[in-house]
Amino acid sequence: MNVEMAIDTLWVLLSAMLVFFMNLGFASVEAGFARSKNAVNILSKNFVVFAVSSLGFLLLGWGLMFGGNHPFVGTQGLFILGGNIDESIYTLTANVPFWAKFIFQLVFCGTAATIVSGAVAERIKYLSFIIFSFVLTLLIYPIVGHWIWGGGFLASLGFQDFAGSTVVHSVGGWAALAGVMVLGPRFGKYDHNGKTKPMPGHNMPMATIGLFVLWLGWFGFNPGSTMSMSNPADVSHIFMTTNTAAIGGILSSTILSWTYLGKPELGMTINGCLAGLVAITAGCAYVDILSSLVIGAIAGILVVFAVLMFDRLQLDDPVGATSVHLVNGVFGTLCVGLFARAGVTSLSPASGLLFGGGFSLLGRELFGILAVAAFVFPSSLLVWYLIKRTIGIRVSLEEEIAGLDLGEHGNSAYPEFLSRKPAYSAIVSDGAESIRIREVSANETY
Amino acid sequence: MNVEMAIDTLWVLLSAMLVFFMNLGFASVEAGFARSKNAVNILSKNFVVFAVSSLGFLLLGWGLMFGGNHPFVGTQGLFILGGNIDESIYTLTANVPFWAKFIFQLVFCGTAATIVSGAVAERIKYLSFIIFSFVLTLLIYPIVGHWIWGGGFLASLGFQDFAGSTVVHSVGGWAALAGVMVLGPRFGKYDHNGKTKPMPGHNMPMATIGLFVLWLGWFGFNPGSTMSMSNPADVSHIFMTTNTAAIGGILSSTILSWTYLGKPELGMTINGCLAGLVAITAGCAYVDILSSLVIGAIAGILVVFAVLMFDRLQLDDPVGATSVHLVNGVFGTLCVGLFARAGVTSLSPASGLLFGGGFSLLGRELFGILAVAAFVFPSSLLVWYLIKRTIGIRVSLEEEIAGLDLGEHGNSAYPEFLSRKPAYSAIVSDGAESIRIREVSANETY
Amino acid sequence: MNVEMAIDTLWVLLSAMLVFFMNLGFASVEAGFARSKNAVNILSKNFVVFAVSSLGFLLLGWGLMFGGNHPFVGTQGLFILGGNIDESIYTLTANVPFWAKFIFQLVFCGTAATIVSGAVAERIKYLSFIIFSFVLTLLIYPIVGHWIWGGGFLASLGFQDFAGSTVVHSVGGWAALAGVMVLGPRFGKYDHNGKTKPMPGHNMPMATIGLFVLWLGWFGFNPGSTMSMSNPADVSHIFMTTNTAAIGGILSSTILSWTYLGKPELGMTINGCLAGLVAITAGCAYVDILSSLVIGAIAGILVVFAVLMFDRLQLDDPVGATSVHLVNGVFGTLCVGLFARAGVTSLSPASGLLFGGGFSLLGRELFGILAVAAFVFPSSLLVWYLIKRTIGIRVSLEEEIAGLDLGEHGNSAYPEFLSRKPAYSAIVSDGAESIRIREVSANETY
Amino acid sequence: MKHIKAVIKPEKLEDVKVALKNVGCYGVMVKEIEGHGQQGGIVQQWRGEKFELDLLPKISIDVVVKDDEVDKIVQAIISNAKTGSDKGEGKIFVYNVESVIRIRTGEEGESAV
Amino acid sequence: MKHIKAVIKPEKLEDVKVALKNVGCYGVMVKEIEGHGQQGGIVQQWRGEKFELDLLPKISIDVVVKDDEVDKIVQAIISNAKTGSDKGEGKIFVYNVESVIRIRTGEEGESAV
Amino acid sequence: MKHIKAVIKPEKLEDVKVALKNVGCYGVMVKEIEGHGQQGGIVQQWRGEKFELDLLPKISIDVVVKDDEVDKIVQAIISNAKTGSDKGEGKIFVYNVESVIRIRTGEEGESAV
Ligand SMILES: Nc1ncnc2c1ncn2[C@@H]1O[C@H](COP(=O)(O)OP(=O)(O)O)[C@@H](O)[C@H]1O
Ligand SMILES: Nc1ncnc2c1ncn2[C@@H]1O[C@H](COP(=O)(O)OP(=O)(O)O)[C@@H](O)[C@H]1O
Ligand SMILES: Nc1ncnc2c1ncn2[C@@H]1O[C@H](COP(=O)(O)OP(=O)(O)O)[C@@H](O)[C@H]1O
Repeated sequence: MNVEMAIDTLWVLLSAMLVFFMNLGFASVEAGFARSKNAVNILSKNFVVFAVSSLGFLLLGWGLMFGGNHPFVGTQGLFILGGNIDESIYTLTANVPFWAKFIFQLVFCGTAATIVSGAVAERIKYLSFIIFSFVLTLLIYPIVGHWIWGGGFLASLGFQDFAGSTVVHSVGGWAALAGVMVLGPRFGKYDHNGKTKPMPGHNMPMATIGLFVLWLGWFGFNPGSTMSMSNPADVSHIFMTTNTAAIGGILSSTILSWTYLGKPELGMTINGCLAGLVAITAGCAYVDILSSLVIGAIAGILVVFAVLMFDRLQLDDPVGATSVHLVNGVFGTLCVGLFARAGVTSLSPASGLLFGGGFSLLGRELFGILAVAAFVFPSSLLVWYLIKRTIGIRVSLEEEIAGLDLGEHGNSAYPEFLSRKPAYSAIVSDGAESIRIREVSANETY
Repeated sequence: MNVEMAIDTLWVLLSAMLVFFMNLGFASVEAGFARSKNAVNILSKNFVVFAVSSLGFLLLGWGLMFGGNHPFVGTQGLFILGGNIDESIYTLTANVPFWAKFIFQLVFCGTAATIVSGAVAERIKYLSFIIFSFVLTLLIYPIVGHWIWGGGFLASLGFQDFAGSTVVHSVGGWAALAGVMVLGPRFGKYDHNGKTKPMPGHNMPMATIGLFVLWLGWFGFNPGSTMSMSNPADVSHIFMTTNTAAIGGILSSTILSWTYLGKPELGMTINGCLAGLVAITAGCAYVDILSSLVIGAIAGILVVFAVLMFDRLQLDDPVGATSVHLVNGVFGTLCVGLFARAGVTSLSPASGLLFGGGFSLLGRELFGILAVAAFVFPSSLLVWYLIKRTIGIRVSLEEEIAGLDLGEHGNSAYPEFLSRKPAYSAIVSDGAESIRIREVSANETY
Repeated sequence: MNVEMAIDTLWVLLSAMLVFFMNLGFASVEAGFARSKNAVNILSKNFVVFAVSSLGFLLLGWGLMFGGNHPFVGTQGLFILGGNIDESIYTLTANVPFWAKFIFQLVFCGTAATIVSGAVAERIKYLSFIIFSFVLTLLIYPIVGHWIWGGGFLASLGFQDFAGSTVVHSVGGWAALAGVMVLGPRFGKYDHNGKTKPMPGHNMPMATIGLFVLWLGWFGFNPGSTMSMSNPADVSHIFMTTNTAAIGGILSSTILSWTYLGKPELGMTINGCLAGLVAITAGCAYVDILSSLVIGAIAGILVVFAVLMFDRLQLDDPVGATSVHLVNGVFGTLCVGLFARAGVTSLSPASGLLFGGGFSLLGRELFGILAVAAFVFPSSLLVWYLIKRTIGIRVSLEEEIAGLDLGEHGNSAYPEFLSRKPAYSAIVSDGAESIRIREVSANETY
Repeated sequence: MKHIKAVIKPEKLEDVKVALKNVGCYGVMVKEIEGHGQQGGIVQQWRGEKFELDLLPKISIDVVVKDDEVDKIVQAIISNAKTGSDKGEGKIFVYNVESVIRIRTGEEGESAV
Repeated sequence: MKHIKAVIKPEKLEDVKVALKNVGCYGVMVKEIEGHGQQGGIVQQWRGEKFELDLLPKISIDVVVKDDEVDKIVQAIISNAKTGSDKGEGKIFVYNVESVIRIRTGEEGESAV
Repeated sequence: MKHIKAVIKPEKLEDVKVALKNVGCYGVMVKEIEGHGQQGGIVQQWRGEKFELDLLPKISIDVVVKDDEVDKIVQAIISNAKTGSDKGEGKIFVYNVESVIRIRTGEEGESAV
């Protein structure tokens, strides 16, 4: 028995399972934060998206990401399905069998795609979402991944993103933001005075279950990104920074929600926890425990204001995915440049601004953030736009009002429960216009 | 430290936990697919069945399955509870401590019993189900298990079922089918023209949560069946075929449901995913990745037609357990004879028809399938029939209409939610007969 | 690679994740057993409590628990956040990196705090609960932990509690009982004839999901408490006793509920399973499999009577936390003195009364139980009382009637579902008094 | 015009609905209510404590019809709402309606029914 | 015969139900409604946005009784539905009923009440 | 006094509620009902089997008003409940109310409305 490989494989597969399990977490959080009439649709999206991502990553994504060390994109061994695999050409060099590496990378790719799902919820066509996810995981995500984790130009520059604040979360976040902009807000979300109409999530217990599963999954996401147990102290340290940032996010968002918004809202504290987790993802192996608490706490504050800001900008993101993943993905990556401390684990080569490393690392992080934004946001916009112009992107207003579950799936999430539709009252409370009139404007969004 | 044993034990226990966790998955899928008035009952069944299985397997099941290599049944060291255990007589020879082996086998046994639960849901007496489960795990499952995994005659013949498409899924499936036949359909499910009345599941989010948990559990079920990490590449390969078959099932069932049934129904795609997983279970260590995609995709199609077929035959299986586990358990076992490729992992000794192995393996697989069917189906029928003739098998019609939660448990799953009972309207819509009249016919089923 | 450390770390971190995941289990069971109007509050509590515990344990708790071997409290290396850590002074000596040890201990600490949450549900102020949890995990839990696991006087005496029936469960249980007494019962729970008004849990499926997660988590809790895989047979044995006690609890509580209470209530069998798990926690490494079945079965009976007894004493514990954790924490610890068998694992040094060890071990266990009770119960009473006298402990009667979700969080768990409020009818059915009159009495509790 | 309110067992809703259609009565309003009359309640238990829900689920089905259709419709309901049990079969109440207006057209009176 | 509809606070349902039984009125229909009268709404929040549910949960409890029982029953309701707060105590409405039919027996009129 | 019951589409509730307030009508009772009139049902499917929910969700909004306010209020409802579709816009029914009692004060008649 190759003992070291056995241990590393066990660890990588366990971590892959945990990250896979985050699909359940995202599905539950997103469905819980949406309205019941769209629950089946959201669940279906989160469910099919992993299938589609797996296919995309298997067909081409892996090759683009790890196929040789061209600065911008993988060019070797692109197609792995069916053929013989020459492991030596790939740039991912963990001490585990090929398919273990593949699966581990696959679940990360799937996560990026899942992030989009929540932001575009409650009005996107099922098919359009599937197509976008396929393109994202077949092309966009792998290219960025290549830059940073596959030996591309950002890796060469020394850009550091340990477990994917940028690679996974902000890629998903930029793609989501582009989708939100092309789609326009849900019908009735903002009245003509720009006032936001609250559309509370229909099932907070389900959202909370999802949160705990995500939190658990992050213990695979971050510590697992070592892809090895050869240095147990590193893994343990990363586990600890991950958890500490999460609690930082919970505590600060709870306090802020309590003092600034009046009450400690559950939805806000859930987002606070996720924000902390996203923010520590880049730096989990580079910062010390106290820093992770600080990073998490700031993230928990950022997310609250980000949610309010996106609503003010009338960028309607039903579950707060952009606030959590985009804003804190960017913030977390910057934190590497601020809080990194060389030597805090064996994986941490450089120090950030606050620990005597000067502006060098911070500059590189900033450059990476901008490079990724400059690629992912416009290319996502383009894909969304092409989808809109061809098969269409948004369900009809009738369908949106009746719910996507009926329209897209012919199903009802809870056919036996009597429900009021609080959304209805929000829809038309701003005066005398009829639905027909607004239907036009809904079609005109963007 | 015996490092190899430590690693293998860690892997076996982790896998056992994952398979154990499938109890939650089954409970959620089944309860979600049933009506709310029977939710407590289904949850209770899925909950108690693992207790009963554990007891049955501990009392006698283990011994019958692994106690020596008699061709038909284990005959040595039958009772393990309380006594001293002589490990040397058992035919399960993994490099892990006795109780780790036992637990791992136990959770598989429990899975077989859980499969039955969904098929007989919404009308079976709680006590009758408990008794059947006890017999199944005490006698029926271990005997078949012995034939295939315990050194019995099918093992000697070279029948191959790596992780249990036959041993677990089709055994559960045959037992379920027998139960469905002895029980008869739920009241009101088919009208006198033979038309099926839809009885939609009451909680699709819960069913989806269950699906993700089952999918996760399968990463213990299949890769874990190596019972060792000594060959990490094998384990990783199995992990990959498992996941790929699942996504094949999702994609094909989604497309079929969309094109053939009109919409991509969530319930159908959930069953498609499970079908892919069941179908790959036998061959996960024997086929390559592309084959696993094909197997999964066919399974996703089979399950859709199977669901429709069973309804046409008026075999009322509320959650589609027979379509998923029986049909695809059989199909998956056949696939070993078709798609196996010698050497694809170190565990794969022979090739199937499509990879140049000729009909030999296929013939053996077919023989095994028939042998198992010829034993499990009639013996289950007999047990169900005996239960029916003694303590009775079906709740009263009044209780069925009011729901088993009230009748069997005195509980209500959601006492605060107002619900319509869509079942009620289906019940009596076929004309003028009164409930009393139909009560007679309900007693006459089978 | 230090292989042994790598394996042990993997095992410890996996176990820590499983115990962490019990937060989801507790949240689901507790919220499911409560009324829908308080679901957000219970979820929030279970969610924030882990954050608060993490902070408390990080600030001071770890140091008090493991900082040197003073008999009563840790005195060295108290503050670990931010500073350099000198591992040599701590008394926890597992072969894993410092932060792995810390995390593993932290999740146990969090569990103790979570236990309290359920017992005080549906009437406690959010802030008051947070403060209590902070004190519990900063001071009370670590001190007891030091006595038993940190090299304190009970450890020296030979008191044995392998995985925490006393350290975790009865500490949480005593703290909960004190809280229940200071808080008084929920409004309307007992009428003036002392009759109990049933207040059924609003979501049994959620409670059952929680149960399965807790059961899974226990496979980290107990086997993981070896903190090492160096002896795989020990770990497997513990896994097996844990599972066997759980099924013993399910079976006996089901039978008892069926025969004694009329029907096999799901709520009772859930508590029966948890009772078996709590009871085996102390002795899981010391007793044989048959004994674990017996211990679990007795626990399943005890918990049923304990629930009835606490209601008779008008100690209102909405989820039965005291019956499960306190009663069976104590019982399970006593069982070590009764059922322990030296040598059953390599960790079991002494035999109990029933296995020829005489009264010595039993006496020590009893002493430990009393010592812990004598410290935790009064100190918790004091903390609760101080909270009551300063910021207050109980929400207003209006808020309690309308639900804590609205009052504490401004949220509603299921804003779209129409619900009846069965609680309302129970509240005022005992005659002619108006709510105002009772409001006074509610303020006068305790 | 008259308003006929029938309180029936939930399981007879479908039959009554069909019967109403057959006698030419297309507009209906259906509500889930809880009622008690002569029928006993449902016993449940929670942690060993038994309790009775004395209010049973019923369906209230309301139709507004022209004066001369009342008898026909009441008969149709009666003959389709019976389950054969001896309690809780329900009741029918008839009220006078002063006017009916169709929102879409604004038309009033019998033609709006 | 008269139809008495009382709109009350949910927490008084049990009291009113008992009181109705005490004055010999066995048949009731209970519905959950949402209403607003003079009482203010409930403030909630979602992601920092506050909103008011101006419709509050109320219980509508309906009984059909003989003409000479109306006063007694109205009194029973009034004295049991008060909570002592100054708003939202509810109202009672009385309607005329033209006929009542018991489905089980077909009998009509006061004896069917 | 009159009881006006309007059966409307759920999405118009808010408009109608506001309109009622504007014409000075503060007390309302709102119920979720299911109805069918001329509007078709919703098709769903379950495991390939299509089925129609012929009962559609509607809102019943009830107000009790003084006799001379009826017209004004009916007009307010009509002009605010229209969605512009050609079916299922709903109806308004008007009943006579014999008496109204305010529970809090016990006052009866028009002043209690
Ligand atoms: N006098 C009444 N006033 C209001 N509702 C009534 C009255 N009588 C019966 N009901 C309603 O009708 C339902 C059936 O009445 P019930 O007396 O059980 O029928 P039966 O007379 O056929 O036994 C009850 O549940 C109740 O909701
Ligand atoms: N004129 C009315 N028409 C219809 N419903 C009314 C009317 N007045 C009151 N209600 C109903 O009665 C409930 C209680 O009325 P409210 O005015 O709050 O009581 P009070 O007059 O005692 O303050 C309201 O929520 C509403 O549903
Ligand atoms: N005659 C009637 N009796 C009872 N309810 C009716 C009647 N006519 C209509 N309704 C109710 O009003 C709702 C709308 O009626 P509908 O006929 O669809 O409106 P429209 O005439 O504008 O098309 C229906 O869903 C039903 O609940």
